[in-house]
Amino acid sequence: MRNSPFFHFLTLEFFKERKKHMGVIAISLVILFLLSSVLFISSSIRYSLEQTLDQEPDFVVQRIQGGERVSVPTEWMDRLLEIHGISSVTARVYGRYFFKSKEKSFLIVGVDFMDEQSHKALRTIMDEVDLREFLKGDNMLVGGGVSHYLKSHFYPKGYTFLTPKGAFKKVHLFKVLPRESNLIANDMIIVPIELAQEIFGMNEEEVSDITFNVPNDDEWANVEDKISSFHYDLRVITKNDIKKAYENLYNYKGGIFLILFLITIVTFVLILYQRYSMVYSSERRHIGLLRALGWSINDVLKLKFFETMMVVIVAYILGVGLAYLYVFVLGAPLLREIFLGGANLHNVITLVPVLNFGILSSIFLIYAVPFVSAVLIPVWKIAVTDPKEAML
Amino acid sequence: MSEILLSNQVIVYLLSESILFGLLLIAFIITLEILIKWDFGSYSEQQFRLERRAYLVMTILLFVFVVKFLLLIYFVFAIDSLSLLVPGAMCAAGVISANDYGMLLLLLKLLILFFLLLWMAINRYDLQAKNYPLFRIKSWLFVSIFLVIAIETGVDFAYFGHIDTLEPVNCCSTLYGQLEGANPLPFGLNTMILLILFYLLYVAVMASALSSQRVSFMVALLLFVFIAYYSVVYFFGTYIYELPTHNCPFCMLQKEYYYVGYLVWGALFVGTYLGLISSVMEIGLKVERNRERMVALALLSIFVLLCTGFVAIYYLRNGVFL
Amino acid sequence: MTENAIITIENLNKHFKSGDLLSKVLKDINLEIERGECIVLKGVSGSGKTTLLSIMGGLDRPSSGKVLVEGESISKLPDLHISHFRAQKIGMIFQHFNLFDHLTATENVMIPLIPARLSMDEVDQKVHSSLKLANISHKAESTAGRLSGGEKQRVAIARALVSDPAIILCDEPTANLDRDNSLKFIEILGQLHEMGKTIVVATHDPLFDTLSFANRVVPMEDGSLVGSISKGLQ
Amino acid sequence: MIKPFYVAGSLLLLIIFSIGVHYISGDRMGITDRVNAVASMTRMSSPSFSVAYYEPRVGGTKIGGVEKAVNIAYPEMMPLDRMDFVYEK
Repeated sequence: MRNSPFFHFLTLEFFKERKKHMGVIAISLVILFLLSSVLFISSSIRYSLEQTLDQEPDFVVQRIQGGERVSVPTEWMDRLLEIHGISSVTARVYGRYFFKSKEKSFLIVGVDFMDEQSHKALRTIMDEVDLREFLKGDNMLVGGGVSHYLKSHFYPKGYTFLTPKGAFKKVHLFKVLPRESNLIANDMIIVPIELAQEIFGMNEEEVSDITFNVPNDDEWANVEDKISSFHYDLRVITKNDIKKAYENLYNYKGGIFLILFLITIVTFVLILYQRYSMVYSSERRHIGLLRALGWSINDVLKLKFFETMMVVIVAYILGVGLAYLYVFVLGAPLLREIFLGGANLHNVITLVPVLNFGILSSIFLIYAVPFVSAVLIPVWKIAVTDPKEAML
Repeated sequence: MSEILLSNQVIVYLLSESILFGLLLIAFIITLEILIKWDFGSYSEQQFRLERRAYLVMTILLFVFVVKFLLLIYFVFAIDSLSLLVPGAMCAAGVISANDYGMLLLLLKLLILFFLLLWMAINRYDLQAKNYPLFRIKSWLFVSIFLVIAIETGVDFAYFGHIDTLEPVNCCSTLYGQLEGANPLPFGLNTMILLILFYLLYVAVMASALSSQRVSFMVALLLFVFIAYYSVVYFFGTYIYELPTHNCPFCMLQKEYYYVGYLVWGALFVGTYLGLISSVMEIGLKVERNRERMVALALLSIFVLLCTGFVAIYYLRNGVFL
Repeated sequence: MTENAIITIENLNKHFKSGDLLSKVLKDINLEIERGECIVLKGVSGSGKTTLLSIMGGLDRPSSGKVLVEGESISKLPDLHISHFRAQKIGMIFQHFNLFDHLTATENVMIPLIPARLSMDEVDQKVHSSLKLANISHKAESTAGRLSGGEKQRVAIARALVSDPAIILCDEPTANLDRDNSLKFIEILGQLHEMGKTIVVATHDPLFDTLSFANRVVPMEDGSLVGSISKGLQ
Repeated sequence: MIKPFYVAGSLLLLIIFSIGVHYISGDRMGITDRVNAVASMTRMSSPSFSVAYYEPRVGGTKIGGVEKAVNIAYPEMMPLDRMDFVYEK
């Protein structure tokens, strides 16, 4: 390449005529930046959520009445334990606690801190937490959003919950969960399982639902069948359902955006077509001269093709690079609100950098294919310029 | 709107395919005009205009070829990532078989790439001659390519529009696995004979190419692709996966196997394409195409070495065959 | 057709259609140019000199008739071949110099060599010797737009010579030059003639009437050749 | 190729390079581990998107009809017109 007169001329021309390309690069940059930012954010969130799937139980058993989830009696757990191939049957207690006037809600989750797994996890989340101290009184761990909300509503030390039975339950704010876990813990309140039952007005024989694992993948369908016939008001949810829900979530916001984005792309294509037709018609004499000096149509096509590719690649690298900086270094201010929403507790999440072939190639294709297609006909038109133009 | 059509990769893919189709439509109209009005001996302005427009057809086809090639890789990749949405699918095999259009689409894609490559080979030769001797052949070839691509674009939409995200599909172990007693190999071959055929045909391809036996080269090549496909799925693949029961042409495209499938299938198909094109050009048009043939032989050799290498490495590491 | 002919033109016609109006620019031209000849096409502007020159150089196509260069018809070649022909056989010198003003002299001269896929060293060497031949090496790295008219013309000559063509076609080469520079240009043209190049000059400049080394002066009028004044080969 | 072009090219390479460095050296695991630990402790990974209680937690799972406030991870229950839901098999 270094030793090729063609590339010498190409870069020379490109550089001397750089003003002509700046406009196109600028428009491309805006489009690429927007597109990449949105895709980066959505795929980063999806990545983080998919990572958590490994921690999720394989199966969840819930009880349905009138289309609503209701409490499950703990005796179901014993019946589940009788089935072969099922392990780590655990009860969960969780639910939303509403501030009716403000339409805000917390997710209260009861955790059995005696459990080995929970114990270990707690130490990963926070280095210094004295579990004995925590379990001594009515204490809670809260997510960043909850802590912020409580503080701004003058509850810096704790909160008094109103149980369905009409009693008040005062719970002391023990510690705030780290900011990095905001993606799932922002509106979460973690309390010991008995306390959660109390807040939700459940008795000790009731839990929200039951989870269990089936280590052998081949048994999944089998187990699902068996449990479904257990009880008529029972619903079984598998990990795959959750996986699919995440996939949809990602596709939903990203996909709707992409479809809206198509309109932008069409406009972009029209602008490009116009602009290149104009730029090239001013180059007619120029190209006619090249043709008169012995350049064939193929040579001019090659020149223009490389010129276009250079614009495409320069804009692509700059656009994606800028989006990377904006999303993963600066944390995507403003734009991330589209994904997080603003109706409930305000959330500030830390995005994990995610780059992969899927995103990068999607961005490239959706940008470069319309781009080059728009330029193709103007390029051809200029390439077949008659050499006699040079004589005029 | 179905969840499938909201998937980013599907949107990007369908958009690209539609744009290409639009460009091809322009090229198609020009080609029809050329076929009707072309008169090379004429000095009329119209003839010169047609000669210039033929360059537009060439430009469009070149672009379409490059993008279609990239899109094939992207398509396989997109299908692979859809396997999360389609219940039961573990890899692209399940998603491809989610409805009747999938396999047809994949075959059409491979066919279209071959014919586009052939078109470009003919075009190159045609442009270098002094009187466009092959313009009718290449124009008719393009007309047929266009019709196939029109079908392909239709099948694209039909395929992605009809993937059911509730109905479970089969995964690759059911699609390609040996069911009890049933032999998936063609002509009732067993693995041993399949392997012998595989290496024999490879030798036949090399020998006929090097001794310039054009017809037998083509025949050997076609047989080789056919046998190679089954050999990879039912024998060499198991060494890539290191699992004797894992028969699947798609799983090797995944990250777990370092995307080696793209190399394996790429070398096989591109090698075959080039080999076939060189022999079609030589038999049909009496043009020497040594360079293409040599590249084809190199790619096929890489393919065979790669396949054999997986077996050899497995044997060296574990001391046994699967 | 004599054996030594490098360009043979037979019954050449060229007309342009604008709307329903058919304007005949060249009418039934027959001309034979021998290898090493220097010919001056003389005529007022609009007499068809430039069009004839373009057709000889493969820049334009005739409406009917034959143009043979070294025995081969160029009037109906596909683009790849006619471009190759222009690059290899023809050196063009234009009325307005037609340089790329933003490039340097060296870069301008390089342009005809680019399609030939030579290495950079070969190109450098050819450009260098061509600039030297046109006596403009001292301005090799100057931007073309900053050169004077005479210097521009010499860069244009260097560019025409760089691929060592057999035929040099000049279209009104002195129209934009003062008398001094015109004479210098003619001097270089004389050198080229001595080198054995076939030269065709289309001009209405009276300076060329007394050109010592011109073999023939061919007057043109309204698209036709009207006789020719032959001076005989020297 | 000309010199300014090398400069521009190396600038672009620098951008790619610094993205690569940031990508590799970033604290990916720290963030993921913490999120995972919360999921592991609570045995649920409900993304806390800031949605109102009447909004669906997962987009597009149900179109038309009233959306219920359910946990994001758990899709709407199956339609009531399916009899196999009412009767035990």
